[in-house]
Amino acid sequence: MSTQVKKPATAEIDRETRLRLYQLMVELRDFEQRAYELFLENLVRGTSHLALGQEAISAGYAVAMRPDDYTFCTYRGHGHTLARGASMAGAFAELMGRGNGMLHGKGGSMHLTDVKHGAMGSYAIVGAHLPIAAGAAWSAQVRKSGQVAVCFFGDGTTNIGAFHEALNLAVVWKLPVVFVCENNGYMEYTPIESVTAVKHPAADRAAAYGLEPILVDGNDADIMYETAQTTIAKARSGAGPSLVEALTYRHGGHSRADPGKYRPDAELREWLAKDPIKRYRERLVANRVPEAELAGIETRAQEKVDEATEEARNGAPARVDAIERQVWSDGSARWRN
Amino acid sequence: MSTQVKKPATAEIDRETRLRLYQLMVELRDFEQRAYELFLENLVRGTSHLALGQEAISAGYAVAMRPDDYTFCTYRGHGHTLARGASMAGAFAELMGRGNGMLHGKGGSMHLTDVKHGAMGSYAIVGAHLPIAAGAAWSAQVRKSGQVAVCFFGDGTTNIGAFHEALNLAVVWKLPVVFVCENNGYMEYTPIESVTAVKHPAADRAAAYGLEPILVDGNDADIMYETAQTTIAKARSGAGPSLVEALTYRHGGHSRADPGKYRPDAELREWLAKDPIKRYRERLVANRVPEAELAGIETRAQEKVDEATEEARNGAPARVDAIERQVWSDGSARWRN
Amino acid sequence: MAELSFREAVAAGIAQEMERDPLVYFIGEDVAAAGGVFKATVGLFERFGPDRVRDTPISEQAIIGAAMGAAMTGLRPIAEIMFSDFLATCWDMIANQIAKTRYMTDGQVSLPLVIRTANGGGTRFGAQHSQSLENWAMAVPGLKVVAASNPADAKGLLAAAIRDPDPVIVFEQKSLYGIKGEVPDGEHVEPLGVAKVVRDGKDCTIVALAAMVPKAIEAAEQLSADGIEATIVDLRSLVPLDTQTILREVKKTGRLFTVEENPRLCGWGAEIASLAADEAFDDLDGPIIRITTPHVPLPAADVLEDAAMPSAQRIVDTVRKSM
Amino acid sequence: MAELSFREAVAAGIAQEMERDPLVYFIGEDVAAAGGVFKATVGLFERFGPDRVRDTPISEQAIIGAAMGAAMTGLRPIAEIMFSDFLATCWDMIANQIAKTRYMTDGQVSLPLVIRTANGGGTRFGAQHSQSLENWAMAVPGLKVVAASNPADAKGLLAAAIRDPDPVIVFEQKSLYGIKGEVPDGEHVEPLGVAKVVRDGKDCTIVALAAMVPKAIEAAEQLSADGIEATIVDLRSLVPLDTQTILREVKKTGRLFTVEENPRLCGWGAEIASLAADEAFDDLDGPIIRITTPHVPLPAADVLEDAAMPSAQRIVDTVRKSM
Ligand SMILES: Cc1ncc(C[n+]2csc(CCOP(=O)(O)OP(=O)(O)O)c2C)c(N)n1
Ligand SMILES: Cc1ncc(C[n+]2csc(CCOP(=O)(O)OP(=O)(O)O)c2C)c(N)n1
Ligand SMILES: [Mg+2]
Ligand SMILES: [Mg+2]
Repeated sequence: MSTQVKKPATAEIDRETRLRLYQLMVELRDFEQRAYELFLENLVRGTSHLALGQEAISAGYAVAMRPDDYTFCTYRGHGHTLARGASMAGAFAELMGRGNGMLHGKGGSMHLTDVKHGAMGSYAIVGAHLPIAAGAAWSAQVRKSGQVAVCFFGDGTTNIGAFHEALNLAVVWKLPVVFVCENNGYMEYTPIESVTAVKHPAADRAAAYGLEPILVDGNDADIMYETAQTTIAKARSGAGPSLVEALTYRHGGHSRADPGKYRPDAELREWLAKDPIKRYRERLVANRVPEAELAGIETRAQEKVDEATEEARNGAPARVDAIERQVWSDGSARWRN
Repeated sequence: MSTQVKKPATAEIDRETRLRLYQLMVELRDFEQRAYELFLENLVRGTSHLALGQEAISAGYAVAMRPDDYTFCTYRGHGHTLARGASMAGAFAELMGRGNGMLHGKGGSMHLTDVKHGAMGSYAIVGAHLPIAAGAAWSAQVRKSGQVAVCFFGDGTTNIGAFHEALNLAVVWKLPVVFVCENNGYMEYTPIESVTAVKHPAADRAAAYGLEPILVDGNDADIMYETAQTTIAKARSGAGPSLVEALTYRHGGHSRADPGKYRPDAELREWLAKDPIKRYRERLVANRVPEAELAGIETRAQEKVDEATEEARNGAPARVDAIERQVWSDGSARWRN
Repeated sequence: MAELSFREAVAAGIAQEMERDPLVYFIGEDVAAAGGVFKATVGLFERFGPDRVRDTPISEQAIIGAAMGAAMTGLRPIAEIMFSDFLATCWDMIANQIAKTRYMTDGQVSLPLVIRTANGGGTRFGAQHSQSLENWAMAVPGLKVVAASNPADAKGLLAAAIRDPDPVIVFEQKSLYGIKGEVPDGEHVEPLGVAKVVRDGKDCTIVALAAMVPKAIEAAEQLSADGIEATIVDLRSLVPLDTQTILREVKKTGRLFTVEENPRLCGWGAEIASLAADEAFDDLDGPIIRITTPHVPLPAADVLEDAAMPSAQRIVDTVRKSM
Repeated sequence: MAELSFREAVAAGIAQEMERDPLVYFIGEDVAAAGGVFKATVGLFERFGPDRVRDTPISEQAIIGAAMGAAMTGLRPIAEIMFSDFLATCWDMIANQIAKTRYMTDGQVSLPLVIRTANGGGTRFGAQHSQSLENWAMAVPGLKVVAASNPADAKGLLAAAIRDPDPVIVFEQKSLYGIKGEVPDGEHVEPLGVAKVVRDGKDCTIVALAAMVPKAIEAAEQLSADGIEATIVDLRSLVPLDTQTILREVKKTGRLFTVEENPRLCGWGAEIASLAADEAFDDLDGPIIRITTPHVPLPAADVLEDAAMPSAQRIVDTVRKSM
């Protein structure tokens, strides 16, 4: 297999969009850093999976999406959910098991969802959300709404059956869905290449669904933005799904419990050097964006995260009566009369 | 996609092997015909799925296999099971729900199994047996037994998740297993191309597992035998799995209840003309095998089927006490003390 | 009233709702031009066209996942899983995704969808095509579970399931597809969660579901000849469960029997028995007895299958012996 | 006797059997060099090497299918499914293939395999990573089902499961992995299908499993202060089920309570209740009461999760109120 990493001829991306991309990446980064600090403070309940280092993908897509498009993501979904406009305070509070959490404490870090912003859920069982995203796209198709579903998942997810079923169905039904594989090189603690029959777990399988292989640098916000634009436009035009493989790396371990020691030092160093935010900042500066403007973005992001943290911290614990609520649409949990 | 049907340079296949292939195909054909007649006589309990027209595949592989190799097949598995040497009477009796059935009436037509002949079971839920066959191959690998597992399944099966998981695992672990897709053009009543993203449901996906596409004429016994030889030899040598797509056609409907009316007349005619047994007979005659020798094979096959039918008919109904037997290895069905 | 077979009633129920609500869509394997392998959806494709009645690949996870994604974004999908046994191939989608998402998002997501599936034994299909799996679904919080015993309910409960704002699994007993019965003309909807007393007797209460209801009725006629009068409750819905009707009838007669097609352990009857042993304890006059398939996979041969599943005779013998 | 944590006892059980029998192989996700995400298999890779301790892709169907194929051809595989919730992704393999194949082939195929899986709540993982699913397995004929409440049993029951000639699902309660206890030195094997009376009391019988056993014991101490003496039965095995011990203890005390971590409907306690309501009916002095998680998916936040799962306090309150 010799699928090549695509370097799309970087079309002109306007200044405003670029600053928006930068701002979003910085916000997501700061959010995740803060989440980590809160964990160290012992304020985060349950597990959490940070996407530090993977921000270019969530930002690139979110900026290219229409407000009514759908995002489906995984337990590693803080960034994807926030990028659609969900409340940071709601996310922090959910991590902390508070009543003012986005899900009132009922979901936790792995299930952040904000339907009114098109964030259709974070799914914690590998592969499940690919068919579900296809279903949302089917709905958009028959409702002729012009909406597109974008579905993010990891490299490890390409080896589960649901991946295969979803890709095939999406192509056969020509659904407006974009599947984005965030290849960060690892499942939990196991390198993806040790358990995968091909080198590029998504791109090398595109042809199995009659799709063109799309392998891109997932740490380059411009490339991600352009890839998002073309794949979303294709879906919106009725030309069917795409499967994108974005190469990236998580700076930390798989989850809060994992120091990530299984990763070779050199590899980690190499990828830290390719940090999408650092690179993008340098590019912006090289493109004559004034330092002060970037610093302003950075300060505002910190402030936003600080405020959100404060709001979350002030929340009361989740309300115990929520336990027997919202199993059913009538708000109840009644299984008997 | 433009995977081409392979025409392997037909190496010399010796006369004896060819007669064995012919004999086996005729026996399987006669068995299935008889099964159909017994159904019309209202003697077959439950459903049954005949493989009339697909005999070259089962015969080609069975003749190439070592006696201790493993066969895994589907509900359309009479032929594959018998080809390994299982008792015809046992098979007929199982279809008839008799106590002298191969499974004493407990499995029925869809589950024919004869472990002592390497027929490791007929599986009736689409896709399930692909991972199981991989498991048998894993066992052979670590036991260093030199055995190979051959797993037969239909075109429709390529769209289910278990297919994907099994193929990937088999390649990653380099297992001695051969996956053989019998592409007969249909799921139950639905044409495979209407629900599949690629033209050749197995061959066009081989590359997704780092495998070479192998697309062959499944109605040519010589080609199937040669394909079996190469793929089994590859597996046995430690070079890992193969994925074969054999093009074929079932002469009848999906199951006993199905007259197969959804198939265009012309298509049916075309494939009946490509009947593997008719073609092979002509080739043998052209290769100077005397008519009388072939007629002798045909007569003996009929006699074998007649005798087996008689034996099956004479069986008593399944024994009711078998119901509470063989849930567990101690022979019992006890869940309590 | 028209006389319809159970399978015709199923098609009629779907047609009624597709006619009424343009957001109802129907997908499954071989369901469109072929009309379903049990011929329970004949005519829908012709009537509603290839957009609303669609064939799928053999991809149960994709079928159910697609239904879920569609339901959360505005459609009211019906997905067919050909045999209930195949629910196992998409159980994650059903038990972990569909059942839990509304709850985990504290009500942000609604999932008005229906999964229809052919269930149960008696057709000599063997252990992988004959299970009665209502208890699998009942055990999962977040799923409603329905099973009809006659054509009128087949239509009415299915229609209600399609209108219901929550996910409902509708089990259709294969052994009932051919039976005929009167189905009310015009729009017909039966509420979910209401059991029906189909026979009134003072001596014992027999609770049954789907194909076990006609068997219980047959048994009750025989018992009546012996002077034992049985009340029969047709559960119709396992979730929501009509505990009021069950408890009322058990208290009246003082005796409870369940007739379950499923193998014994953790069958729905266990739940009913535990309910009665708690909330009707003081009114019980004798042991609660469950009549089930033994705890074995279902064998294929006709004589074996018939002997394994609860029969009218077994019900009669069991009740008689213990009264 | 050595003091081991539950997770160490699991690793010790696997090591003991891999040492004894070269046909025992172990596969799963992140189980080899990483030692498992719950660190319950630390050291096995180093000791037995990459052939016998193998990482798999995230392919639960392939993992379980591979275990089945290997078991039917001479190995004794152990497969890990990381969280029991993921059993749903390979439920067809377990419930339809593994459970039924011996029966359908009338004994031609033997399946000596073990599926180990981390089960249950209390770790704030949310509804898709916290279920107690023993009842899913109990409901399927052909599966043996085991769950330990302490390190000694974790080792002994696992060892027995590995030696058992039939498929066994071993549920390991996540909330117990950290607890410590004495484990007998040397070879340690506990028979399957034998419940244990861990406390003897004359007033009522509390039947519990896995993490609910320590909670029941804690409750019993409190009840004792009030003058209520409870017998506690640690089930240990759901299939085979030690009905003799259960019925004997229920008959002695006349009262039965179950403590189940699972949501209510069709939990294993329903089966126990129906058993007692049938076979111990004449000895019952009061209603059978089940203490379970309410019939909801498990919420994530600590306060919610703690309030949803049965606690010692809830057991005390329930028993006290009804005695
Ligand atoms: C079906 C299933 N199997 C296993 C797991 C446990 N698990 C959670 S995340 C993970 C690794 C996923 O890797 P990848 O898809 O590459 O995503 P990443 O975490 O790297 O973003 C695993 C094995 C799961 N959640 N679901
Ligand atoms: C998981 C699952 N879904 C659906 C079915 C019902 N079914 C039985 S055979 C069949 C068609 C299979 O087609 P193919 O794989 O091409 O095999 P063929 O019957 O043509 O040999 C279907 C849909 C099943 N048995 N299992
Ligand atoms: Mg990854
Ligand atoms: Mg086919």
